[in-house]
Amino acid sequence: SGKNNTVIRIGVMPDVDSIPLIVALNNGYFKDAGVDVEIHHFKSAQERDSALQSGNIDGAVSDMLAAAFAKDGGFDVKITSMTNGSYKLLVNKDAGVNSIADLKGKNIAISANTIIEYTTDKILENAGLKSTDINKVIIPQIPTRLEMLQNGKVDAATLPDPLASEAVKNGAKLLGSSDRLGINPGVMVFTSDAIKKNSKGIKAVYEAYNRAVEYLGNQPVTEYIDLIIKEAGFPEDIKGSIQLPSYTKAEIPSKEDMDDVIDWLTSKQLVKKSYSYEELVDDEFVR
Amino acid sequence: MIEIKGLTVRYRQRHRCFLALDNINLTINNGDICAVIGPSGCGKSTFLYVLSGIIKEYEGNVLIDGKHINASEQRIGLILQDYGLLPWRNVYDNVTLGLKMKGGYKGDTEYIQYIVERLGLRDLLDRYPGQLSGGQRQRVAIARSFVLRPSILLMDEPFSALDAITREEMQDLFLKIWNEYRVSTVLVTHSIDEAIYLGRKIAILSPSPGRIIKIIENPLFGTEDLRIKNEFYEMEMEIRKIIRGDSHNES
Amino acid sequence: MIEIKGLTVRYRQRHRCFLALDNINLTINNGDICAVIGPSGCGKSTFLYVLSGIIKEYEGNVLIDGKHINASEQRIGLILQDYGLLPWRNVYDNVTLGLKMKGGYKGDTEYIQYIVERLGLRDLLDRYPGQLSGGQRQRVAIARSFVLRPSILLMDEPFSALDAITREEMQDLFLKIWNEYRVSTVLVTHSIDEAIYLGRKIAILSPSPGRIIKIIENPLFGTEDLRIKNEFYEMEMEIRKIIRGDSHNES
Amino acid sequence: MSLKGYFRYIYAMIGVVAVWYVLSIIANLPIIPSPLNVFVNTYIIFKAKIAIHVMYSIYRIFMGLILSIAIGVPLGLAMGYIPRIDSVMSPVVYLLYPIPKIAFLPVVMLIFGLGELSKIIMIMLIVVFQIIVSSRDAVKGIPEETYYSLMALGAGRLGIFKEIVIPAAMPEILTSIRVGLGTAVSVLFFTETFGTKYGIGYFIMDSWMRVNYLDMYSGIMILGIIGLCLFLLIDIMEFLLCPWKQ
Amino acid sequence: MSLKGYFRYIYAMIGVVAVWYVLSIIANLPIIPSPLNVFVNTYIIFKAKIAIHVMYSIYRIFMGLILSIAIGVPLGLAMGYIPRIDSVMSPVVYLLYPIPKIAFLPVVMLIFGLGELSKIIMIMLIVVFQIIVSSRDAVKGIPEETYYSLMALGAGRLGIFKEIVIPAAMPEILTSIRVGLGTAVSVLFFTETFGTKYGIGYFIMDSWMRVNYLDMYSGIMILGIIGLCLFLLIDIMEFLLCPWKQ
Ligand SMILES: Nc1ncnc2c1ncn2[C@@H]1O[C@H](COP(=O)(O)OP(=O)(O)OP(=O)(O)O)[C@@H](O)[C@H]1O
Ligand SMILES: Nc1ncnc2c1ncn2[C@@H]1O[C@H](COP(=O)(O)OP(=O)(O)OP(=O)(O)O)[C@@H](O)[C@H]1O
Ligand SMILES: [Mg+2]
Ligand SMILES: [Mg+2]
Repeated sequence: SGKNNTVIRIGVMPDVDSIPLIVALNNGYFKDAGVDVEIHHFKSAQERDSALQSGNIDGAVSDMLAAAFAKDGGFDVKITSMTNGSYKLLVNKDAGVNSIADLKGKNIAISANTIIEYTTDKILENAGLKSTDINKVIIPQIPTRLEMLQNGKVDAATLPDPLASEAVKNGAKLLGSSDRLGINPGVMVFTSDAIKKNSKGIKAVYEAYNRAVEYLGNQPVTEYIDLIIKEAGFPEDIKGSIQLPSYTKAEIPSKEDMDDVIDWLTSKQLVKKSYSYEELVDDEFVR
Repeated sequence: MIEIKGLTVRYRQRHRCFLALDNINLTINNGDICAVIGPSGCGKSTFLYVLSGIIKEYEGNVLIDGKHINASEQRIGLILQDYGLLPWRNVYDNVTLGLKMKGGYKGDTEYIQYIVERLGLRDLLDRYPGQLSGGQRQRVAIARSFVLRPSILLMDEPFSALDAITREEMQDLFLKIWNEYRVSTVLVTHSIDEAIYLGRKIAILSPSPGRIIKIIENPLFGTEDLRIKNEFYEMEMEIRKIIRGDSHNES
Repeated sequence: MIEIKGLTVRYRQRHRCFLALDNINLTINNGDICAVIGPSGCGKSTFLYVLSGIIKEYEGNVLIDGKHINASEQRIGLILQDYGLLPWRNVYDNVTLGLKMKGGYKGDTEYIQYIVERLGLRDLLDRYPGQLSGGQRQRVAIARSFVLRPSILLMDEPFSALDAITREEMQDLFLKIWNEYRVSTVLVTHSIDEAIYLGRKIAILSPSPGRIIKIIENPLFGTEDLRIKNEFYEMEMEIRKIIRGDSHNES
Repeated sequence: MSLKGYFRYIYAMIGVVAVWYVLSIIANLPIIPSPLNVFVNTYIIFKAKIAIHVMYSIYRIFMGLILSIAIGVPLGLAMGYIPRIDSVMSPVVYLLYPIPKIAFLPVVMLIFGLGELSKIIMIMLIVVFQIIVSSRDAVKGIPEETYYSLMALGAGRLGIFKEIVIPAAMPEILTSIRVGLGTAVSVLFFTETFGTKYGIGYFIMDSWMRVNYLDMYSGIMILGIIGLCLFLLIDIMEFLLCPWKQ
Repeated sequence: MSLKGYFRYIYAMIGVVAVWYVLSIIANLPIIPSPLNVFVNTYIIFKAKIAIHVMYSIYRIFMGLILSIAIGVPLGLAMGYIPRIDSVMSPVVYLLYPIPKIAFLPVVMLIFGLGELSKIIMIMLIVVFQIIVSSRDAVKGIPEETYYSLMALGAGRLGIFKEIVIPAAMPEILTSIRVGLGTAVSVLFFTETFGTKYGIGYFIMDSWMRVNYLDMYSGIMILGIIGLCLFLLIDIMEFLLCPWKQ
């Protein structure tokens, strides 16, 4: 792979999807691949997207919905690969809920019009419930959602990892998750600008990414958990309990997954038009 | 009766204290009028601040009818040198402020009417102090204290902003009211005429720090057409001499 | 020369206008002193506000040396009725404020020293106005206007807060300065004595709205020991009559 | 206000829009849409999508502000007037004011639930300190002499409060309400994002998340207009409450 | 301040901690940790984990505040003093003040990038309006008569500004700085969360995301103390800037 002098700036959030990138940076894989990568940490999706839209980062660990929204909002971004993450529907242990069917009429904390709501709907749908069967309570901030769940202010909540693991560790019950369903809406996006200017560099990023995935598969968790806690901003006490997803080498998202997300968005009238797979996905990097 | 014994007042400044009044001894009988004169800055206003309970830190004893000053128990009518009107109250409310504070003014409307009339404030009742001339403000302050029917009346140069003729009318109004109610009065003035006309007693203070140089029992009190009398002229000369310090050994 | 022709001033109130001065005509020659007397609220202060450029909305013409009032070109010394000191400046800075505004006071230090001394402010120079007595504040205001060596001096009851003796000293100081610089002066006063002693011309205003009842050329101006003279007494009686309106047909 | 005054208002608005327009042209990015598009969009969606949010927000602003005033003004005035209260409460205020209230969102939600009350409490927690500090300083600025006539009348604390402290501090209390109002409106975006789907703060945040900048700017514009109207309301209140100032 | 005054400060602190302690006992939840644990935790982590954040935050607060003062005070004073400026600028301020500045994060990032400048600009955007409004109202509150002596001296606008407007408005300018300071500190948690790993706002947010409530409360406490110190600094400034008030 050739030398690249332009930096590639990638925005990440404190979630499990970003771990391969953090490992790659820490282990020097990017350098080995001949690309200069900066990882910018954000605490909320809004900040990450603002940075992306204002051109302060070239790409981000994101999700299909955010990508579709960006496209819909007039920003030329492309999904370049899937990432491995997990969104979990959890119930408070005292809520008297043992199966998804029991959730009927209960309060579920989510964030509206996000991957969280999408996943929740999918999990419910899969168990034969409609999204109107339950009472959605909007709590955008993840730690606050966790707290409301743990203190019984809501019966259930959908959380991403690592806070989902934290909740489980503190006694919440796992009812369903995106990986159990086999859906995977987490993706990596790059702006078309960045793709145009530096496609070589992005290729190199994936080279390093795949090396990191390999490393994550080979090494015991104990080897890198401290790094993750420090760099990704994970809770200290998930050390023994966290179930990291089995990371896969970068690949493009499946068409069904993508179409399903777009269907969901259009049915809720959240996007102005229905986007095709090709409009959203650029498969040149991880073919 | 107002008894003042060894009254000493200091103002605190940044680094030091400033002695404003030094060992004042004075007794004012019930129904008496004591005029206080003295050079600018000698502590006359300070003296009234003490008597009206505004300044609470002082040395010495000040007793009103044998009791310590307590503005909420006594009915003190105070005319401040800068009038002390409330800018956010119109003339009528400023005039009746004292009555209101002392609990209602039912039955007093006629008297209020009368005082307002005599002080020429009738057309100004709904103005705010900011819309009045200096003399008009002073008259509002006078009205406020008169209307209160105070048991003690403290007046700090109450007629200083009034023209000669209005001033004489006000002096006579004051005498009329005093004759009716015999209110114990302390009148700070810088006019020797006024002190002689209105003071039954005249206390003369020294330049700062204020000490009492002399207390004169004034035989000319209330005399009409004072200024054409010879005694008046002699008295004035005497007071001037005392103030100038020519007569130190006399005091 | 100050020429005032048909000056009419109104104050805007909430719903109506208040007529404060009505058709004032007056000429004050260079180096002249015009004393203005009139009942409380007749518009004397308003008159000075116009002359000093504070009130800019009026009817009629006011010319100073043939030009319209422009406070930044003329050197106007103004003593306000409520002194107009800046609370955030100490006495020295208040005294020299005018000089500073008019561009520096180099070379004037001796004169400043002299005025400060004569007004008895020497020990107070680093105090703030809030720490002064009423009379002391007034003296600061006097000092400010004197120190400026104004070409026009406007004084609104400048000695009202001073005791009789200080007041006389100040009057004499004013005369001394006037004799030296012959500054055109308008002196608003409520003391007829003062008007006779200090006014070369005496303008008498009617009660509100202020109109000029009479302008007297005063032969007694500057006479020493005025008060023991018979002419003084006669003059005072005459002025009183005019003010009371007894002599309406005369005017 | 004269006719000329109203014209100035309009000029000012035109100025803001012009700056915005120029910015949008220079940037040529969806994050700064052209004001014209935003106006059209607002016109189209107002009735269907924005009006309901406005109602909710105004209610919350009002309640939050009234609660803040009800707590902040008396406490601030008391602190300004009674040194002993000040010296106990000032450090408390100084310590609590700078604390980011959003960090206490979970605690507030635990105590007050997920409904309206906790939103109003959040507004109050943010605004009340500004009002306390301003009211306190207003009273401290009253010159000593102002109290003299009432002291001589032996007025009690209550009388002095009513006759002097409140009217003397009134203009600055109104200032503090203005400041509080601006703040209350501008924090809607995080007091209205939980437990509700209504409120202009929610609308803005949601539009932002959906990268619908046209909607977002429409919401922002509406929020600005809400604020402007409430500010004018306070200006009128000032006119009525301080008649001696005219 | 007397010794007694200092004691009151300490009593006040003890009071706050006591309330906190009682709350923590009642709640018995990690989200309200006991103050004692927080103190111990702060002591342990301060040097290693917090000190560096404090430096960054203080720098940003200072810069943001100074920028806000540099823009807000002159503009506010000019608006208060010159009615023509007021009638043009007031509606602009009224319109822009209530807008949630976080919604402009993309624009700010676009213009100023992810670095220090955009954080400082964010603080400024939030604080400057409070300062403008307070300064303007301060000047409007100056009684007409105050200007008379300088008008008679024919002082120009600059002279009147220097001799009257600024000193007369100084106490309220200081109030507005106090209010601005409190706000500047309390918004750190969202001005410091992008493009940086330093700052006490970042530290609090980070700890929160990590569900490390002990660290979070340590950060909040430190933030409160930073605020308290800065407030005391302003109190001292007031003492020096307004000598005529004592
Ligand atoms: N702002 C105002 N609004 C309305 N009327 C006013 C205002 N200021 C003054 N006046 C009125 O104008 C008249 C003239 O006021 P001015 O202060 O000039 O009187 P003056 O002759 O100086 O009185 P004094 O001897 O009492 O100082 C008064 O009757 C007063 O009530
Ligand atoms: N706050 C203060 N701090 C320091 N000194 C003060 C303060 N207030 C007044 N003084 C001083 O105390 C002395 C007495 O003041 P006071 O006002 O009682 O004088 P006064 O006799 O009323 O004078 P005047 O006739 O000029 O009104 C004055 O010399 C004055 O300078
Ligand atoms: Mg006095
Ligand atoms: Mg006057």
